[in-house]
Amino acid sequence: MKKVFSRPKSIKKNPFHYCPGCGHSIIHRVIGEVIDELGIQEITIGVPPAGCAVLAYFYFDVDMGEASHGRAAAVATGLKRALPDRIVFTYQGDGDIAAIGTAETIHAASRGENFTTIFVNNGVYGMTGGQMAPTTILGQNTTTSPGGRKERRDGFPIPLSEMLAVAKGSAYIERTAVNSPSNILKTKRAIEKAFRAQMRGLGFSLVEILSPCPTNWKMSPVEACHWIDEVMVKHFPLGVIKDITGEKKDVN
Amino acid sequence: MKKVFSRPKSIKKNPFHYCPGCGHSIIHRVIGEVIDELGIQEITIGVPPAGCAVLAYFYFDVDMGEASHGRAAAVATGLKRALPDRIVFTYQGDGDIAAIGTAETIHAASRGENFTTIFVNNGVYGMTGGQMAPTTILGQNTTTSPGGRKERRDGFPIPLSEMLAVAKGSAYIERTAVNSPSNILKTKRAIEKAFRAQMRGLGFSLVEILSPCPTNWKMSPVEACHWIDEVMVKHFPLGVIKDITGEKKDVN
Amino acid sequence: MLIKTVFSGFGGQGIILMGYLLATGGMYEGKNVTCLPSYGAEVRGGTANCTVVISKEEIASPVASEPDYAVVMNTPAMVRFQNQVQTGGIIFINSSLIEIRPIRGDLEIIEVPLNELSKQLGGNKATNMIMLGTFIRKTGLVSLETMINVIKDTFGNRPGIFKLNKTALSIGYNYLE
Amino acid sequence: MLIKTVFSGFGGQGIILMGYLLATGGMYEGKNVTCLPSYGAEVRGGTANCTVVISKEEIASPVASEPDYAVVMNTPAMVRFQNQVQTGGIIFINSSLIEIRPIRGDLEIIEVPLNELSKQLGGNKATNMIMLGTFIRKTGLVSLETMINVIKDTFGNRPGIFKLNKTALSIGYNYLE
Amino acid sequence: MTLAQGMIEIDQELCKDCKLCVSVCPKKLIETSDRLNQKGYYPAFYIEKNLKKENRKCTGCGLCAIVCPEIAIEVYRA
Amino acid sequence: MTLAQGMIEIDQELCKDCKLCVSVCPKKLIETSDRLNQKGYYPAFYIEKNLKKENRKCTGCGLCAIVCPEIAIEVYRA
Amino acid sequence: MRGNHVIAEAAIRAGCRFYFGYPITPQNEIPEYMSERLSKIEGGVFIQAESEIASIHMVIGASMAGGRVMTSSSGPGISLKQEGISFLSALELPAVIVNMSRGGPGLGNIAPSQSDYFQATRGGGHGDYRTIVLAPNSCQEAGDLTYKSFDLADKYRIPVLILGDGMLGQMMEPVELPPEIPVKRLPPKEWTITGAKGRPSRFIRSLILDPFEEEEHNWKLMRKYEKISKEELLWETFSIEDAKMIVVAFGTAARIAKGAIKRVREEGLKVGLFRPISLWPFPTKILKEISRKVKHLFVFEMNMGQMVEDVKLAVDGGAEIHFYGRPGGIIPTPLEISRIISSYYYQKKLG
Amino acid sequence: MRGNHVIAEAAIRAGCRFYFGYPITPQNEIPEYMSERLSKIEGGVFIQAESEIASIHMVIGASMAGGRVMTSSSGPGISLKQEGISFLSALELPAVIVNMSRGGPGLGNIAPSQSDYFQATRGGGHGDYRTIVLAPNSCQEAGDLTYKSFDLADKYRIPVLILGDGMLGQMMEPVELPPEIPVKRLPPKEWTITGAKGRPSRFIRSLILDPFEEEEHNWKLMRKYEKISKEELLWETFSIEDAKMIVVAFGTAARIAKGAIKRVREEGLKVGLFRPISLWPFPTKILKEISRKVKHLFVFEMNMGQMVEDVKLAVDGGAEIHFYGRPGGIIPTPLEISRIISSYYYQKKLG
Ligand SMILES: Cc1ncc(C[n+]2csc(CCOP(=O)(O)OP(=O)(O)O)c2C)c(N)n1
Ligand SMILES: Cc1ncc(C[n+]2csc(CCOP(=O)(O)OP(=O)(O)O)c2C)c(N)n1
Ligand code: SF4
Ligand code: SF4
Ligand code: SF4
Ligand code: SF4
Ligand code: SF4
Ligand code: SF4
Ligand SMILES: [Mg+2]
Ligand SMILES: [Mg+2]
Repeated sequence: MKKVFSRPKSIKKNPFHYCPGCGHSIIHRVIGEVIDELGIQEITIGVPPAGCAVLAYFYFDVDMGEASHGRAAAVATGLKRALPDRIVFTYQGDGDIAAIGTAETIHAASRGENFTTIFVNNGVYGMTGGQMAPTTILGQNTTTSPGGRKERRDGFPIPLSEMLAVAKGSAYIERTAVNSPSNILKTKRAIEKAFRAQMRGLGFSLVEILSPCPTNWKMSPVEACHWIDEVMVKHFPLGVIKDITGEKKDVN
Repeated sequence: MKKVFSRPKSIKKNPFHYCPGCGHSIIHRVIGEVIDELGIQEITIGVPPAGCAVLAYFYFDVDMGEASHGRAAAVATGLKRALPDRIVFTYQGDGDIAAIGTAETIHAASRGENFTTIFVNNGVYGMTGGQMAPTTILGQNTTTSPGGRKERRDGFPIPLSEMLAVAKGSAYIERTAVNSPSNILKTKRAIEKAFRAQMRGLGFSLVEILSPCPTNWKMSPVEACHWIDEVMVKHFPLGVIKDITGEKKDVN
Repeated sequence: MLIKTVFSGFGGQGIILMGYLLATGGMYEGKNVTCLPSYGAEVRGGTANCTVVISKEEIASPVASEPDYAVVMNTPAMVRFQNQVQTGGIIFINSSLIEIRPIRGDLEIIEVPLNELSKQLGGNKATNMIMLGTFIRKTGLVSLETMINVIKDTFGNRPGIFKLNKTALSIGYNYLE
Repeated sequence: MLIKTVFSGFGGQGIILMGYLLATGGMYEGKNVTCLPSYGAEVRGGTANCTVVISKEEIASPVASEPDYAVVMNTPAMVRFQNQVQTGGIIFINSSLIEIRPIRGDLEIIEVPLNELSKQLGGNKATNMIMLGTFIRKTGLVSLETMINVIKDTFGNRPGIFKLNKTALSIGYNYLE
Repeated sequence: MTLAQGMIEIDQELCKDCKLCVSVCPKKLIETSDRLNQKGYYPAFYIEKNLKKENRKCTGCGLCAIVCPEIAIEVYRA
Repeated sequence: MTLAQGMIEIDQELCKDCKLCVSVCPKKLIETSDRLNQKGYYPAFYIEKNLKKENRKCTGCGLCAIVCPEIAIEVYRA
Repeated sequence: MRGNHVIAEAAIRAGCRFYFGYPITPQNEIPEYMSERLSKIEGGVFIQAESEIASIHMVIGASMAGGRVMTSSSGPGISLKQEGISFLSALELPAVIVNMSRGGPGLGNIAPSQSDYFQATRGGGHGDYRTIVLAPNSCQEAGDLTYKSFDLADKYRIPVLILGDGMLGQMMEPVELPPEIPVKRLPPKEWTITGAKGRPSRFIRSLILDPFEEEEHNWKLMRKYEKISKEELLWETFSIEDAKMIVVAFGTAARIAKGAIKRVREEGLKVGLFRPISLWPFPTKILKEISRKVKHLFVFEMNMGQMVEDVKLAVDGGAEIHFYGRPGGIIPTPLEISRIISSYYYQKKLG
Repeated sequence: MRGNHVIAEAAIRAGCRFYFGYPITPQNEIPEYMSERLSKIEGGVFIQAESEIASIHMVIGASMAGGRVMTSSSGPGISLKQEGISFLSALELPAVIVNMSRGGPGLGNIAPSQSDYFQATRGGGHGDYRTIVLAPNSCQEAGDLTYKSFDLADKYRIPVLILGDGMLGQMMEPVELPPEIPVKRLPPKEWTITGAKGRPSRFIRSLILDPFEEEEHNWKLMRKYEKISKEELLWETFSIEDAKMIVVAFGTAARIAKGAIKRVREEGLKVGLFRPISLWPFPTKILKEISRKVKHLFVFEMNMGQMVEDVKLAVDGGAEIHFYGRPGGIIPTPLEISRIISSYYYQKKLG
């Protein structure tokens, strides 16, 4: 029999430090698969965040440069402008990208910086222990939204991807999830599209991925996957949010 | 004969320091008129920016607290949360609100903070001498976009108000201009609506005002007013961008 | 008298709670106590530690580089702490889970088969309380009475949990008879 | 020899340029020079100043609290600098615009009716150059020849402007005959 | 129907010669003075008085005041 | 038509007992072991071998591997 | 209670009704506790801001309005607040800022460290300013100093920093908390902006374009700082009467040092402890006096040597100063420190 | 050329191809010049970032990629960069950062000031780190030091700060600029991240969770700092041979002091100047030696007293130190300073 599924070349052998059932490692793998398939391992540079994925450089077998919390888009801008023929991606949690990193992300998109952002939306601050995130949905319990997130006290969750779609420099934006095999495959295709947009020089591309955090949601991994389907997607509907890659000519 | 037009009560007698034909002082006056008409001079608190209007407290005869560059929305959040029955407004330039203050503004809107923002869009950094602003339009010459703003080098201008409309906590957003008597009157009505939304407790309200900067545009004041009509409004169309004040009940 | 105890195991095993309850017990008995849980990124890997110092005098450092007692609830904890315990110290081992044993001859080893003992409670419950029971019996750091008071004050408003924990504590306490 | 000059007037009057040209002239003549324009928020109010120091030796401070010469192009400038000039210093006054005069008796006052003089140029043009011409004639800080060279190097690629400025310079220079 | 009657007053010292009032007055009743003010500007001035006969009378419409950045204009209406 | 034939291998030491593979295998071929691994988890294990007769054969569909967060599963197909 | 919880509860008892913060380990228990408590108090406001920058400017807003207000963070987050702290100082606004510092620079780690001493005591932001800096070394003191810091902040219209470290924040110790102050009974503030009802309007600003005015403002601040330097010094000494060598250490390091001193005292070494509690103002004068008697000072910090500069400045060449530092989040044991102390002690032939 | 233009041009000649900044007075001429120049150079990148924070992190990115990179700002903007500077230090990335400082704290004003000395020399960010700090006092030196700073940054993998002030940036003086270095001829860097082609992948990070590893990293940095402290000291002296009193001043203040010294020398007072050019490393040793001969040091700063601490630390009680400061953006005249000097001089009966 032939091996039809195994560890991607771009993912190192180190065991993941994530909690059982965490979406981060699924997303890592899927990115690794895309890098392998596009044959870009040697020219790819990743920018890991502060967040549960802060150690991502232990897993991705590509060059990586750490960003401080929220500044991945700025670091990636510096990298990509200096090395325009490399493939640069940032990897960011919802707190990282949609709270402290709001300005950097929106402006990178607005400038049409030609890199790809993987935005892992797990609706909480995972690494720091489950505080409210900008994407925590109304009613959701976290350690800093006692009694559930309340509109007037805590504000609304922020639809960052929809805002980024308004920016003129963004080329491709899709929201996916990694809570089921089919959604995982869609995520992979979305990431591939985003990388391809970058390879064609079309500007800013982003994939927002709804990702389970069983630990902070206080659910089993299987429950967490269901909760994404049943609750989370109502607030963050899946699908392509912006795609102008068809209209645009390659830039070289 | 009866005096039908004179200095509003809420505007002090100090002569303005602005350049001839600058939109800032027109906007000051209009805000003063609205404050007078709503009878809220004694309960209004303004938050002036860094920018040409940094000395706004010399002109407005209401309590005012300085914000550092870009942070007016955060300062206003602190003020308004501490004094929920006062009327709080921020006064911000395009650089202030749409560059360094992007995150603070978007999150204040997203939280539905109940204050009003006056966003003076003159397409340049006035105070610092005419550098490119986030709202500088493509092709426009500034001291840091030599040869005119270029999409790939300098990025696109940012449609901040449209992004803020995506935020769930914003109640009223309108774009106006102060380049003609009728536009000035519309601006006044928009500001009044925004203040009224705040008085009803409906959440974040903002008026973006296209405002001439003859000095840095290197035009005469009259030319600058025409340029707004002929060029600028094509990139920043005037009108109500979001208005849910009709649907919402007062909050008290 | 200054006694340092380290509790260590998986995140889900109620490690921090054991430390907290022991420290509170020491306090109830009028001693100086400090309790230092591990925190932050360390938790992500699934490990949790908690160090408790109980003393008649002011406590210099809540950290225990050479603990008197170690309570190890899983194998990684065992690996990590077996070499740190002071000569003459005691290691409490969750023997249902941990197969290896320390090779040092200068330590006392108390094996507690938590999974088996917890069968009386309907299986795999309150194993931390069982261990705590054994621990206070062996060390005498805090009296059983005090510990029951602590548990009462902590879980008083949830009678079911209080009862379960109290029973578990006794099971552990009596295990060493 | 260390000579400090302050130029002051409205933003649009070419104040900074006057300073820049004088400093460059000093440099051409092998002296140490510094030139410090006013900047930033100060500009907003419409005032511009520029301080030039020319010296045979190293220059300690490019600031002139007590200038030897002041060139004042409008009334506010007059008000501001009339009391700062050193005893025995010279104030050059744009007499077309400024009605008041310094009350101090220890200063020399040179009135230059710039608007009238500029009529020869077709009105209200290059008044700063006229003033600069008068200034170098009176002070001898820099020779006419040098200044013409400076103007040539600065405006050489725009012959019309060069010519205008050169003419203006001579008008001013000859005004003091 | 008679048009409303009005007049304006311009504070010569506040004016900065931006000419916006000049450009909006439907009756062309404002011009630029040739005497500098203290700030160094040639201020706008109201010329109605001389023009009564040409029927270029101020209506007190206020447009000039509305655009004036310096709040230098006060408007009166009958 | 015969279905594709497959098999999987689970690395017991990488597994963290999240049970996602268990929940997605259409053939119910994965269960949780009752022996702890070194990390302290009860790892998933592949039970096909015993179930050939029940026609619960692995198709090599890979769903289990796709959802596995630890890349603990390798899939083989004929 | 954990140190972080103690600080949060003490703040509330001191009348703090406004908290703005952003998560960062090892101080998350402060915002978590505040969110719970403030949501139950009439007029209490807790906002988890979008960033540290936003939170410090929300602090500015609420302080302008007259509230007792707090924020907390650690290392990188405190760096981001530096501009805001400079503004708080310039605007003369009271506020309490907690830094549960961690290993640095950069992302570093979350272990306890004292490497933010310079940043705290020299004003990491721009311009000439100082903030009061208090460094507790136990949960009890964390509570007491937090409580006190709100009064100090209001009294001098100055930001007060509580400089702790990860260990202090996480540690649980028994604590007796001060009584709750009814917010209504706090002294009124005459300078707040609350709307100009019944008085002329006023403004709060830090832009002072004229250098002479700005200089005057700077000297005014300076006079305030000098007053504080005289009146608000806090320190602790421990067995210094007969000491031939004195250990100078603050916060957690001082605790460890005390343990070490007890050990070496048992061996007969005459060693004492000087613990600055107010790091700014630094207890310069008293330390100078001490150094005139005891000629050997041993400075121990959990960093590469920062407070040692203040010790040198205080002593002004009048005593020999030894330094021992462990940066990076290492927590040395009392045993280790006692060994270093004795080795110096014997080397210098003090016993 | 204006000081700001000189700095910008010197940077380009030193091979700087990446500039990221944000406008703030009084340094706007740097980004303006860079935008013009870099847009005409193949591979040149100028971005006016959305904020100072974004710009310092763009610097980090381009530095990781191996480029020579610069940013510039003033006061409040430099405060905002503190987190990034701490990261640059931890990540050991070369970069050049210009601070044309202004009056503070808060918004302050745009007049020249030296009140960011502490922030610059003590690392205003979190954690134990230092950056090289160079303080030019003329346009010529601004150019020379900027040029040099790129080499220093690369040599030590460290951020280098150019600390100027508004006056230096605005002032025009004749300047001779160094020759342009062809970027291709710069030495290659072995640690950059450029894609793993032909080598194992690598990463650059500052998170070091294990305190022992982090401590090792800290000591590694410390060894580097010690090396720099020995090898990269810069200072200037002026008529100190026969001096009975020495003025210590840096940057613009030193220029003014020199003028003052020339005046008092004319009156026969024996006064000299010591001007630290590298503020960190501070020329401690040489100043100490000088202070063993000259017993009166007069420190003059355009702030409320910051460098004076380094002078005291250097002198270690070995000489009398007087301080005179003018904060807030005031530029004292040589005359004023000469009067203060003589009054001290006579008071101390030196002549
Ligand atoms: C300046 C700064 N502020 C705060 C932190 C602490 N911090 C680290 S990760 C993180 C957020 C984690 O949440 P998210 O980005 O959603 O990632 P997740 O862990 O959920 O994947 C925070 C607040 C930091 N490292 N730096
Ligand atoms: C932190 C910080 N960065 C930069 C500045 C300098 N600065 C003052 S105002 C301003 C922008 C002015 O532009 P805008 O907001 O559009 O206002 P305008 O002057 O055009 O009305 C800048 C960059 C500052 N004061 N603080
Ligand atoms: S806390 Fe949540 S996001 Fe972080 S590793 Fe655990 S499951 Fe994943
Ligand atoms: S620079 Fe522009 S915005 Fe600023 S005062 Fe002048 S005209 Fe107004
Ligand atoms: S009020 Fe109307 S008519 Fe009268 S001067 Fe003004 S614009 Fe002209
Ligand atoms: S609009 Fe006002 S400022 Fe402008 S010219 Fe008319 S009166 Fe003067
Ligand atoms: S490959 Fe498919 S059938 Fe086989 S074990 Fe996995 S999920 Fe089940
Ligand atoms: S999905 Fe992977 S980690 Fe989860 S239980 Fe199955 S094999 Fe184990
Ligand atoms: Mg998250
Ligand atoms: Mg603007």
